[in-house]
Parts: sequence; C-alpha cells; structure tokens
Amino acid sequence: MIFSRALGNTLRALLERDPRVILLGEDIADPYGGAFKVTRGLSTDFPDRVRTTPVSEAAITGIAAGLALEGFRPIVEVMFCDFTTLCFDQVLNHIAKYGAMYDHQVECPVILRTPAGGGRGYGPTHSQSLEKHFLGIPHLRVVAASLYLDPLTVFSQLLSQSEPVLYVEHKLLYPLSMVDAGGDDSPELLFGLDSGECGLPTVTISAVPRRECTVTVFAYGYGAVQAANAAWDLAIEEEIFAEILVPAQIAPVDWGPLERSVAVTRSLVTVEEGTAGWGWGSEVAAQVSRRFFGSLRRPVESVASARDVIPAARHLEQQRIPGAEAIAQAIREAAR
Amino acid sequence: MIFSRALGNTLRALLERDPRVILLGEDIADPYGGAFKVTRGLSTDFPDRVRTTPVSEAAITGIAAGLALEGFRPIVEVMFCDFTTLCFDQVLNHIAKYGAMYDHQVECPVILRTPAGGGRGYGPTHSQSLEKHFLGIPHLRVVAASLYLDPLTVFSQLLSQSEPVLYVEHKLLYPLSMVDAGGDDSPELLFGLDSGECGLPTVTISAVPRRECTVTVFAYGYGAVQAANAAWDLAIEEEIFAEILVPAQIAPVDWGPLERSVAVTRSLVTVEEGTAGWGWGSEVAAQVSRRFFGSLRRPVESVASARDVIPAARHLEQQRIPGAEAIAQAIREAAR
Amino acid sequence: MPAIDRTPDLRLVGSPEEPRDERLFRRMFFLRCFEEAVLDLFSEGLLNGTTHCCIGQEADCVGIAEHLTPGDHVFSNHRCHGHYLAHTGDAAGLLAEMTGRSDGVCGGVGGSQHLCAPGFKSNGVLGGTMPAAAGIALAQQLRGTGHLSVAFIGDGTLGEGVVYETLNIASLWRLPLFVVCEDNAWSQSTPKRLNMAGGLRERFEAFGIPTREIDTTDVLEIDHTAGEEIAAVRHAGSPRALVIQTYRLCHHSKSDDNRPLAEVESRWLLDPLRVHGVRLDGQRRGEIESEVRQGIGSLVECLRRAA
Amino acid sequence: MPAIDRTPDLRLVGSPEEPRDERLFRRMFFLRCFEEAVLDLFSEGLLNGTTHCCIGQEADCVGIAEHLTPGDHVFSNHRCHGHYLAHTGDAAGLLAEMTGRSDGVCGGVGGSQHLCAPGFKSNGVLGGTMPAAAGIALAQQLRGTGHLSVAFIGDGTLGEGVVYETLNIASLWRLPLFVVCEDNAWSQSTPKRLNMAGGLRERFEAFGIPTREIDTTDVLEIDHTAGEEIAAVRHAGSPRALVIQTYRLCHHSKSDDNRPLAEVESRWLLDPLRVHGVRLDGQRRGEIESEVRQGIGSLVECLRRAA
Ligand SMILES: Cc1ncc(C[n+]2csc(CCOP(=O)(O)OP(=O)(O)O)c2C)c(N)n1
Ligand SMILES: Cc1ncc(C[n+]2csc(CCOP(=O)(O)OP(=O)(O)O)c2C)c(N)n1
Ligand SMILES: [Mg+2]
Ligand SMILES: [Mg+2]
Repeated sequence: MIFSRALGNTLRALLERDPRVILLGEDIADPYGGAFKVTRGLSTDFPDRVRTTPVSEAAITGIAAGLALEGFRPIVEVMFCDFTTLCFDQVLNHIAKYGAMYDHQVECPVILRTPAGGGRGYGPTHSQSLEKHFLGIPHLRVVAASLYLDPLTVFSQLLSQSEPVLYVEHKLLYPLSMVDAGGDDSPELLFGLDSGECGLPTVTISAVPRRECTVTVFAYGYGAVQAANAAWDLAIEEEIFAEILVPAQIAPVDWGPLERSVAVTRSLVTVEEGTAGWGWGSEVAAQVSRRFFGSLRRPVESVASARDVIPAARHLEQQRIPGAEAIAQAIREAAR
Repeated sequence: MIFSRALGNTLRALLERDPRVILLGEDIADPYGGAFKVTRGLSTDFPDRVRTTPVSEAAITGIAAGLALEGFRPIVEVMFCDFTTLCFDQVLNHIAKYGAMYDHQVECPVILRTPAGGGRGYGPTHSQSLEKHFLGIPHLRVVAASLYLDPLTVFSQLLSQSEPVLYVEHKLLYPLSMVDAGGDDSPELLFGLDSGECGLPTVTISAVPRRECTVTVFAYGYGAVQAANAAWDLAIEEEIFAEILVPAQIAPVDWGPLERSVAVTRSLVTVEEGTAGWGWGSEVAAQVSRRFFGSLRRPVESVASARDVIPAARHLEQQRIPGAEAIAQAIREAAR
Repeated sequence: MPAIDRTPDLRLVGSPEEPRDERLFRRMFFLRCFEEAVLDLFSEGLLNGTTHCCIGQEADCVGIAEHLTPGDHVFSNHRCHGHYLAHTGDAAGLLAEMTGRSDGVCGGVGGSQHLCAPGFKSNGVLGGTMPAAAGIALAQQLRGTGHLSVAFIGDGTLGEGVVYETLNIASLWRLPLFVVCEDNAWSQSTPKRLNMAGGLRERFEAFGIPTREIDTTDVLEIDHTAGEEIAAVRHAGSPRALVIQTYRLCHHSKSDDNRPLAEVESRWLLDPLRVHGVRLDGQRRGEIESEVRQGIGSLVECLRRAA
Repeated sequence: MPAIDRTPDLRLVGSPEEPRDERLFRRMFFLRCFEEAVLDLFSEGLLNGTTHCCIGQEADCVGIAEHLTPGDHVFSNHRCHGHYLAHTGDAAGLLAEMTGRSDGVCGGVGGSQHLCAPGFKSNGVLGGTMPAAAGIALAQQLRGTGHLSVAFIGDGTLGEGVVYETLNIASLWRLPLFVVCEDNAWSQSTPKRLNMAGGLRERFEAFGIPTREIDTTDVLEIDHTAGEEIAAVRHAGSPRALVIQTYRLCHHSKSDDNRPLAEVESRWLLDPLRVHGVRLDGQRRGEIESEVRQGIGSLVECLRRAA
C-alpha cells in the first residue's frame, strides 16, 4: 500500500475509534480530499469532524488549540510545509506553551500534519523542508513520516500522549509503497526496530548485521529512502556497510537507538533535506561529538540542502537538494 | 553612554545621513519612543520617516519589504522578540527569498530590530530569545547587539550591503554602559578586534593574552557580558584563563575569528540564552567538532536555557536562564 | 511559606442574595482595590515583572461575568486581572501568582498575563487568543453544551490579522463565540486615530457578525446589554460582538502614560465606581468599601508576612 | 541552448495605434493562447512543476494593465501569468522561465509563480504580498511620484489575516494602493460559501477603503471601471479596491477541477473572449487570432527545438 493511502486509512481509523479526533485543513473535504488526496473520502463519512477551512493557517491552528484545550484531538493539515511559517506564532507562543505556562493545568495536544520537501519542481515557496525551524521548541514533538513504520502505529502513540506534534510528510513518500520490514518487499535488507525511550521506535536498516557495519546513517523523510537505497548499492557494489537509522521522532531526539549504533560503527552521517546550518543534523552532530568524544573514527558528516532557495527548474533543484549520490559519497567518506 | 542611548543615537545618525532610512514599529513615536525608549525623540525630528504603526507585526514587516524592494532602508522595531513569530512568514517566505527567488534582480535589505531575553520577570511570552529559529534561514543575517561594539559601526555596515538582517537586542543591555574596548572602562581586561570575513568584527576579551588562555568562550548578547565578568573572576580567583569571543554577527557564523582562538585553546564553551537544542551553540559545536576533529582537548560545552517556558517568578526564571555561575562552571569544566 | 486560602472571600465577591446594585458595586470596587494594592506592592518592590491594570474598565469585567455560567469559557488578554477576578473571585491566587509563589494561579510561571482556571485563560500575545477562543466555541458546539466562549480583546488588538481570520471562521461555522472588544481609545501609547482606519463595528459586521456598540462605563448598562447579547449567542448558537467604548484610567502597564492629562482627568468623571456608586446609599456604600478594603488588606498582609 | 528573444512580439501585445477594441481582444487572446500552449506542454511532459492558469479571467489582466504607466507597480499572486503578460508582453521570458531555462524571467529559479520584471512581482504565498504592495505604495508616496501600487488577490486570499492588517495601514496612511480582488467564486477546490462569511466589499469598506464591485467578464467594462478607479487612486493618493466577480474556466492548477460541470459550462458563455469577441468584425478577429497563434506557435517551436 502506498504511503498516502496508509496515512488516509490511519486518519479514517482514528476518526472511527476516537470521537475526540477532528480534522481541519484547507481543501481537505471531498471530492477534492486535500492537495495530496490524503483525506479523500473522510469528509463524506465524517462531515462534522472533517472540516475544510478558509485559507487561514494561523486561525485554523489556533482553533485546533482551542479544541485541544477542551479535550479534543485536532489534526490540522497545513497544505504545504512552506506555510507553517504562518502557524509559527500559534505553535510557539500558544500551543507549545499552554501546558507549561499554566503550570500543567491544561494540555494542548494539537497535531499539525504537513507535506514537505522538493523534487517536484514546485519552486521556492512550495518545496521547502522547514521543520528545522520547529526543532527545539520546548514541549513540541516533531515526527517525520516514513515508509518503514505504519502511520497507524505512529498516530496511535501520538494520541496516547498529550504533547503537541508537528508531523512532516515528505511529498515524495506519498506515491511510494510502505515497506513491510518483516515482509519480503526488500528481502535483501535487514530491518530492525529499536523501541527507544520516546514512545516511538527507530527503524534500523542494513545489508549486514550491525557488528559488520562501519558507518551509521541517521536519516528521515525521503532522505531515509535514499539512504536505504544507497546502503544497498554500496553494500553490493563497494562492500561498504552502513546501518541506516530512521527515527520516527526527530525532535526531541531519542538518543538511545542512535548511541547503540554509533557505539559500534563509530562513524555517523546525518541526512536531511532542509537547508544546511542549524538543522537537524547540526544538533545531532553536536550531541554525538560530545557523547562520543574521542571515540568517533571521523567527524560527523552532515548531508543537507544548499543554503539557498529551492529553484523551480528541475536541474537547478537537483543541484540544491541532496541526491542519492551526495548521500552515497558522504557514506563512503564516513566509512573510511 | 548606555547601550539604549547609543542605539538611539545610531538610528538618529542614520536618519540624518541616509534619506533611504525609514523606521517603523509599534509605539515608537514620541513622546513614548518605543517600549524600551530606543527611538525617543526621533519621530519628532523625522515625522515622515519614523512611523508608529498599528499592532500588526506581519504587515509592518511586509511593508518594510516593499520599501526595501523600492530602494529604501527600512528598520522595523518588533516590540518584543517573542512576537517575531508573527513576522516569521514575511521574513522567511518573502524578505529573505526575494533576492534569490527573482534571480537577484532585486534586493530586500530589511532590518528587524527586536528586544529579546529574560531577567525582568516578564513571563513566558515576553522574555524569550527566539533568534535560534531564524538562524539558518538562507540569505538572512542575524546580528546581536553588544556593549563592545558601537552600534553605529554595526548599522553602517548593515546599510552598506543588501541582505536582510535580524538584529537582536538583549533587554538587559539597554541600561548598561557601552564598553570602550580601547579605553579605561575595564582597565584589567584585554580587548581585541578580529575583523573576520563577514564585514562585522568579533571582539575578543580576556585577562591575559590568547596564548595563555586555555578555553575559548563564544558568547553574544547579555551572555557576553556575563561571560566577560566570569572570565575576569575566574582569572583573578582561580587562575583559569578564558578568551571570550563576542561576534557581532551570529549567523552565518564568521568562523575565522573563532578558529584562530580555538586553534590555541583547543577547548570551547558556547553561551546563549535561547533554550537548549537546535540553537546557536549546536551549530557552533557541530562545526567546531568537525573542523577541530581530534585536536580539541574536550567536547564543546554549550550553555543555554532549560528546554521550557520562561517563568514570570524571578526565582523560577533564574533557574531556567543561564546565570553567571552556570557560565563559570562551564568554563571551569572546559579549562580542565 | 504558609499556604494561602484561595476560596473566594465573600467580602470581595459578594453573595447572590445581596441586592444587585450593591453586589455590582462591591465587585467593581474589589477589582479596583486589588489593582491599587498591586500597584502599591510594585512601588514597594514586592512584585516584579510587568502588569496591566484595568482601572476604569471594571464595569466591563463585572457586567459580562454576571451572565456566564459554569461551562462557559473566557479567553482574556494582557489586561486580565479584572476578567479573572470577576470570573473566579480568586484574589488570593492571583496575588500569589504575581508574587511568584508556587500556590499562585499558575505556580508563579504565568505571572500577571498568563492565568488559567476552570473556564478561564489569558495570554499576553495579542490577537492570538481569538482562534483559541473560537476553537473552544467549536468544542462547545460539537458537544452541544449550549455554552459559549467569550474573547476579550482591546481596540489595538484589531491590528492583528488573526482576529479577522477568526471572525470569518466563527461566522461561517456559526460558533457560539462572544467577542467583547474593550475600546479604551488607546493601544499602549498610541491613540486610536493613529492605529485604526474605518469603523470598529464595521470590522465585525463585515464578517456577518451582529455587533452592538455601547459608549458607557455604567455597569448597569453593560450588565443589561451583555445579558441580551449573551442570551442571543446562546439562543442562536452563533457569534456576536460587543464593542464597549471605555477608558483606562491607569497607566498602560506600570508607569507609562503619556496621554494628555486633561483627557485622563475628564474621564475620571466617568469612573465606573462613581457612575454606579451614586446609586447606592452612602452608608451602605461605605460599608461595602470597608469590607472590600479589609478583604484585600488582609490578603496583602498575609502575603507580606510570607515575603 | 540558443538565447531567446524577449522583446515583446507585436503580434501578441498589439500596437498602440490599433483600434482599442481590437487591441484588447488581441491581448486577451494572447493570454489565452499562451496558457493553452502551457497546458499542452505540460501534457507533453515538457514542463514540470505546477502552474495556475487564468483562463476566463483574461479581461481583468488586460483591463487593469491598460491604465498603468511606467513607475506603477503590480504585485501578483500564484495565478500570475496573465498579469505578467499583460504588464510586460514578455511571453518568451515567461515560457523560458517555466521551461527552467537560464534566460527565463527569473533564470528558472522562480518558475510559474515567482516572476519579476521592472514594476512587477509575484509570489505564491497567498496574502503575504499585500503588505509588500503597500510598502511599495509607501515608497511611491514618500517619493511623491504620483504612481500607484496594484495588488491582485483572489477571493480565497481574503482568508489570510495579513490582508486586513494591510488594508488598515494602507487606509490609515493613505497609501496609493489599488487592490484588485478577482473573485472567481472558488478557492482551489472550495466554493465561496464554505470559505467566506459576510460580504466581500464590506471587508474593504470596514477599513474605510472605497470599494467598487463589478460582476463582469467584459473587458470594456473592466477597462472603463479600472480607468476610473485608478484615476481616483492617483488623484486622491489613497487606497481603493475593485472587486471583480469573474470565473476561472480552467483547472485550479493543472488537472484539479471538481466543480459542477454545469456550473463551469454555463460560465463558458461568459468567456471574455466571446463577450468581447462578438464586437469585432469576424474577419478582423480571425486575422488577429491567427497572428497571435503564429506568435505563440513560433515561440513554442523555438523552445521545443531547444529542449
Ligand atoms: C502580538 C503582540 N504585539 C504587541 C504586544 C505589545 N502590547 C501589549 S498591550 C499592547 C496594546 C494593546 O492595546 P489594546 O488591544 O487596545 O488593549 P489595551 O492595552 O488598551 O487594553 C501592545 C501593543 C503584544 N502583547 N502582543
Ligand atoms: C499562504 C498560502 N496558503 C495556501 C496556499 C495554497 N493555495 C494556492 S492557491 C489557493 C487558492 C486561492 O484562492 P483565491 O485566492 O480565490 O485565488 P484563485 O486561485 O481562485 O485565483 C490556495 C489555498 C498558498 N499558496 N499560500
Ligand atoms: Mg486599548
Ligand atoms: Mg478564487
């Protein structure tokens, strides 16, 4: 099943089993079903609880805040990650603050879902991966969609707790098939699950067992898919063995799974599609450099987009967004 | 002269000598002169060019964008750094993008100034240091106010170039006297200026020459003042010698000055008031760990605020914001 | 630090049996005395941080609160003491909060602008509270409770775009949202004419929200109008707005007031305590005032001892 | 890749000497042919990314552009091809941009939604362009140029708060801002009734901005009204709004159209090309059409060869 379908099914399951769940978002109602069709069919079956909204990113995020404060579990679709900038105040100064600011008398477990990333030629304002700006907001969890973990598992965990969440969906994942880690989709790769401490697991992917790997790759989103492919190619063609770690939650980072891998490989590559600098990889590199001071074999490699806008032209876009080859090259370096 | 006065004089000088300069902001007009009185007197003398605005952070930032696109040099005061969240879309998706997105046919050199930081008991929504969320926006410079560098020098440089800027003013600096690095304000400390590569210098402060220092402290804002004090106390009382580096521009980082210091001390502490994680110090630690891989004596220490809201109660606030003692302790660690 | 007693003091909040005129006066006077005490404590250095008193606007707080029932919700702003006290009567908790005590409303974390109690919240980020209030109204609508959500905003807050985003959705979805716009003619240091184009009432009506505008500091008029308007929200289950032309007789926060002295002085003639106070029997009024003063006095004493 | 020639093609933009009726038709037909070509190229896979055509709304683009002079500025939105072409005539640059060529309007960086030329800009982030347009108007005011700044927005964009923040300031500061709201009754997949409460015109008027509303796809009516309104902005130096009830006859972007077929079909009767086309002599109209087709055709050929 492709990811967008799996996600749609997840939302349907949540609506069915949890009356507190409300979906809000621009153009999410049928027959359109959202810019990426994730919610297709849902407003027909849950007309009161699946609401298409005006083009008002700040207000719908704030309305979700009010719902959450009253015990509902709103899930907001922000049509493009690029427009989460318009939700920034509501997330940072309202949603993420209410719990702590009111001395934990209330909870505000809003979930924002948003399609992110480039690769489709949508240009500078519709291709960004802006999650880096939300990382490190106290009390906000940032979670990344993945082919390796059923979204129902993820959302069930998110609904079982009370912190607000930004859930980032890389657009290129939508048409890709979910990978059944235990199944025979990729019979060659070894899949594992480190359940970690944050409530959401980290998936491990490698061609050979961890003890034979010489580099750990920490990746999420579409980068995780690229990294898994690169790991396979490098294993087959160059006998370079990398273990890919794909965390469900990217902030706060669940360090346990990463530490267990790096303790063995002593070399790390981070992969993200956001622009380089003050990104996800920076925090990871800083922490791993500290935690493994003196025992890493090489400096942490970070793969990220160029520090620039994302061009609309495909060839220019490809120059700025990390491709499979950039990831493979970083793994080669790190494996040395 | 105290910092707020120096800054006010700077703005006056800019208005006098550059007809392109326009000041916008909430409550900046006389007789009030802004929430922190920085612009006092200016609207009286430049009524057309110093404009108090409605409470519309996004629009005034966007209006500044339009002015800048037309060749003006708008400087916007955002009353509290906490409300830069409301300018986030304008900065990220408009101001910082116009140049590159339009293939450099235009420039959009907006300057946002904003008072940041705690220590005054203003509570969770009026005490934050949110600059960390603006670091790493491509084409945006983030500059921090300092007692050690005349604001006129800083703003003259900013007006001589064409990238947009977020200029962060720690509130506790306003009533403090500017330190004349060459003068006899602090006869005991040695001041230096590393002009670096970004157009704005990094100030160096230490009790003894660099070659005798065993730790570099990279700090800005009020943290720089605390760090300089700590350096002095540690030198006198514990014979621990730290060199404090105070960059004017905090993003992109001007690595030259820092590298020159760390090359000697081989130990680094970063100090910032923003909450820990994905902050300024994370990027610095990541980069320095990479650039000095294998040659640092110790892992980079990062001092930052707790990952939580900033309480209103003074004693609680002090527990969450790094104080002089936390900085001193980090320096002690790093000096070992 | 001895724990404080947060059960509402009847000397401050009055009792339901008390004649309405007296009770309204008592409650306004309670707000006034509380804030005067707060300002004194600031001068003495016993409080720190910032605060925004509503001296002169007490009639709004008290008049609206009269018509709310448990299950209704109030979202207030930076100038929230009066709204909070009228809603909860919790003077002890608020003073403790402002003193930074762990038994304050929000354990000392929120401070003067960030309060929370059942059915009540405030946030100092202007305008951003509006969608949350609408979301609470949506929750009430979905649950079919018949309750309503009140949002207090000031005139200056009409500068914030999210206010309009919210008005549109509240009207579109027919949410039981009651917006009370306290138009005190100033936004911090800025007079309305430098802040606001067009009309105030029109800004609500443009979104199809029935709006009433009253120019008064008379608690009876506010009480009466609020009663009608709130009943109308409950009845139709859809939003309404009430614009109250009022005036802030104190500083914006603690010591910042650059308004023309003559303007401020002339407005003291319309002090809601004065406007309504004349209706009371002089002796009874004196009794009420001294009861309230005692109530606030003993509270302040208690906290002073603990400090 | 041979460089393209970006000097406007008179077959497309017409000449000032041409009778107005013919020129207006030619220019609308130019926009139509260009976008039809764009949609074809997409189907062929020669273009990538996204695009938002203005098929059906050409009269707005052409009618407004008639009254602008060098020094005026246009800020457009996601649906910007028509505004851009009417303003610049630069079909070659725009097609090159959409093909991702370095000699495109923005070197291939901006793509279909982010265009820039002297006196023209567009951005695909809805609403956020409004304050920039106001800032440009402020620049014009400060310089005393007598020029004006035009902002094109859609009906759905009235959901964004920053629009209202801007209207307030533009009115307050009397900026020479001309807001053209193209109300095509839909916002992406959402009909106005699910998006918008209250009145459209009232939303501008609430801020004291004189507003005219016309329900037409007739380029002559738009031309005429725009002429009056733009003259009024120039004369008073203060903002005005024009709401044009129109209709998008094509998809929202490339292939997404869930609107009732009957609704769309009935609106084809009001196709601006048809409405105005009947005024032209049949033969002359045919000549114009074939000139425009040739102009666009040779452009497409040139880019196809280069691809
Ligand atoms: C988003 C935001 N911008 C600016 C401020 C600073 N500020 C606090 S109160 C105030 C004036 C508010 O005026 P109004 O809404 O009329 O309320 P009043 O103070 O008159 O009760 C301002 C600008 C803020 N708290 N939040
Ligand atoms: C801030 C923002 N939110 C959402 C979108 C996605 N989006 C693109 S066009 C559109 C509909 C706009 O409708 P309208 O303003 O009526 O213009 P029209 O497309 O009808 O010309 C939406 C929601 C966007 N581009 N920007
Ligand atoms: Mg006011
Ligand atoms: Mg539309």
